[in-house]
Amino acid sequence: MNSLAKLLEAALFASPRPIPTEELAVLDDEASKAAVQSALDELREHYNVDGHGVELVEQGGGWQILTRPEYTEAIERAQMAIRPHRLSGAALETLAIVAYRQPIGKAEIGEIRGVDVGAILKSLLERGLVEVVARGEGLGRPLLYGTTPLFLEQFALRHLEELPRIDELAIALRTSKPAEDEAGASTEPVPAGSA
Amino acid sequence: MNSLAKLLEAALFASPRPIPTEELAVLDDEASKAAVQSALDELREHYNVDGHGVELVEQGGGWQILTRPEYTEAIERAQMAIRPHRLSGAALETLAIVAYRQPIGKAEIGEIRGVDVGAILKSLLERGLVEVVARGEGLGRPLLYGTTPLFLEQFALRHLEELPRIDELAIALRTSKPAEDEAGASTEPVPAGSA
Amino acid sequence: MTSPHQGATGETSFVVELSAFNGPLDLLLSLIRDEKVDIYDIPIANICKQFLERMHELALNDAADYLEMAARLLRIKTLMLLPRHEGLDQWEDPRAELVRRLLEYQQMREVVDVLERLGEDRRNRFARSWTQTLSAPPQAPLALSLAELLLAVDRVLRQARKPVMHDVVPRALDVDGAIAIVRAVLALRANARWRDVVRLDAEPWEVLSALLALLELARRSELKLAQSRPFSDVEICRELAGEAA
Repeated sequence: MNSLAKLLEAALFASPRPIPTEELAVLDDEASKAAVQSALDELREHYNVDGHGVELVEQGGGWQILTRPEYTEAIERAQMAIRPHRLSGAALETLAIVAYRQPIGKAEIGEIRGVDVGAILKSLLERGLVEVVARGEGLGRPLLYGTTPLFLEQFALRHLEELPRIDELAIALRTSKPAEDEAGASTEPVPAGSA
Repeated sequence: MNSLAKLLEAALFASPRPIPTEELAVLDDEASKAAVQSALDELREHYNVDGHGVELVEQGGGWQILTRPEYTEAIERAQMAIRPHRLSGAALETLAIVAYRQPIGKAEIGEIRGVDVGAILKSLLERGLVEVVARGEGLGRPLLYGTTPLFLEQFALRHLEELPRIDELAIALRTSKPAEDEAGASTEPVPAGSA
Repeated sequence: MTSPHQGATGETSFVVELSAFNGPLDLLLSLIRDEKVDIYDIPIANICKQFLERMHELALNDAADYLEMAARLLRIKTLMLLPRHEGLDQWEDPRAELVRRLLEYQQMREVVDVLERLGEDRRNRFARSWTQTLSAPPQAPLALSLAELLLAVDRVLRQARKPVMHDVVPRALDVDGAIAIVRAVLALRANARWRDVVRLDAEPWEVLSALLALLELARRSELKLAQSRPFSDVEICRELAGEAA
C-alpha cells in the first residue's frame, strides 16, 4: 500500500466515528482530494483482494473500517463463551453481607467491610445478584439492598434459609468442598487469615 | 491470510481492549491453541511485510491492534483521535512503587515518596490504573493497592515481570523486604500475578 | 518529567514551582547531584543549609512534607555535632536512615524513567476507539459456588469489628425490612395494594414478613387495611397519624 493509504488506515482505525473524504484530506496537506480517493480505493481493494477479516465501507456520511459480516456471529458467540467470570473476593464479601443482612444500605455494608462499596454494589446490581428492595429510614432515605432470585439460583439455594446460620458456619465450611483448588484462592484479593 | 487469521483480525478490530490468546481460541472450536498462535503470527507478519498503518502487538495480557507511531502526529493534528494525558511525575512515582511493592498500603507509599499520596492514589484509582487488592494486617487494617490490567496496557507491558528487576537497576539496593509472607511477594523483585 | 532542572526562573508561580519537584526527597536528591557529593557521606550541614534556601526560594515554606524533611535534616545535623565516645565502636551514623531512603527513592526514580519511556511509546499508538456494536454485549456467565460464598462470610466475620457483626444471623422473617418497604411505598402514594409491597415471586418468608409488617403498622396507626370483598386485593391506606417524616 502507498503511504497515504497506510495513514488513512491508521486514522480510520483510530477515529471514533466515520470520516468524510474531505476530512481525510486534512491528514496530509500535500494530498489532493483525488489522491485521497484513490488511496481509499487502494485500501478497499487491499482488504477485498488480500483476504482480510475487515472491509472498508462508506456509510454514515463517511468512511469506516468494519468487521466482515461473516465473522460477526463467531465473535458474538465467543463473547458468550468467554470463560465464566469469577467474582472477586471483595464482591463475594459484599454479597455475603447483603445475603445475611438484607435489607441493608450501602453505608452499613461499607461500615462492615471498612471500605466504600459503591462500585462493587453497582456491579452486583448489574449482574442481577442484588437489587433495591426498599428505602431505609433516616437521612436521605437510603436505598436498601437484598439478594435476587438469580442469587439463589447461582448458589443452588431453594431459599435464603438454606444458607447456614452464622453459628453453623464453621461446620458448613468444614463439610462443603471449597470450589476449586487454589486457582480460585490465589486470585483472592483478601489476605486469608484462614487459607 | 488463512481463514482463522481473518477471523482473528475481525475480532481484534472489534475490540478496544487486548484479547488474551485463550479467549481468541474460543472463536473457533476447531482451532488448537497452536493454530491460533500461528494465525496471530501470520497476521502480525502480514501487517509488517505488507505495509499497513496498523500493527499487531502483544501487551496488557493479550493481543491488540494499534496504529503505528509514525501516524500519530497527523491523526492527532487532524483531531481524529486524542492521545491520553501524560501522567505527572508524582503519579508515575506512585505507580512505580505500587508496581514493585504490591500489595502496598498508602502509608508505606507515602514513606518512600516522602509526601502524602492520598490525592494521587485517588486519581490513579479513578483512572483504573491501581485497585484495592487486599487489606493489610494491623491497626485499622489498611487498604492495600496493586496495579490493574489497564496499567499493563497503558505501559505496553505483557506482564509485570517485563519491568526491570530491582537487581538490574543501576542503583542496587536491598530494599527492606517486601510485605511478609504474601505468596505473591515471595519472588522478591516483582510480585507475580497481575490478575 | 525527567530530572527536574530549572534554575529558579524569577518569580514563577507557586504551583509551577511546587510541581518542579515531586517532594522533599526529590529536592534533596537534586541538591546532592548538583553538589556532586557522595550520597554515603553527605555533608549534612551544607546540604541542610541549601535545602532550607531552596525551600525558601521555591516558596515551599508552608509545605508540610518539606518542613518535615527540614526538621529531620536539622536533627541529623545536631546529632552529627555530638561528641563521639572514643571507646564506643557502636557509633551509628545519624545519616544512615536518610541515605537508605534516598537510595530507595533513587531506585524508584529509575523505574519511573522506564515507565515514562514505555508510557510514551504506548501513547504514540492509538487503539481502536470506535467499536462496532454487534448485538447487545452479553455478560460473561458467572462461576459461583456456595463454598466460595461461605468462605467470604467467614472472612467478613473474621474482619468485622465485633459490635457491628455480632447480630449477623439469617432472619427467618424480616419484619423490619418489610416495614421499611411498606413505608417507602406509602411515602410515594397514599394508597397501595398488597402487590405493591410484596413481589409476585416473593418467598414465603417475605410474604409473612410483609403481612406482619402491615399488621404492625396498622397497630401503630400508620396505615389502614381494607378489603372491598372477600379474597380481593388488600388495600393499604396511609394514615395521617403516621409518625413524622
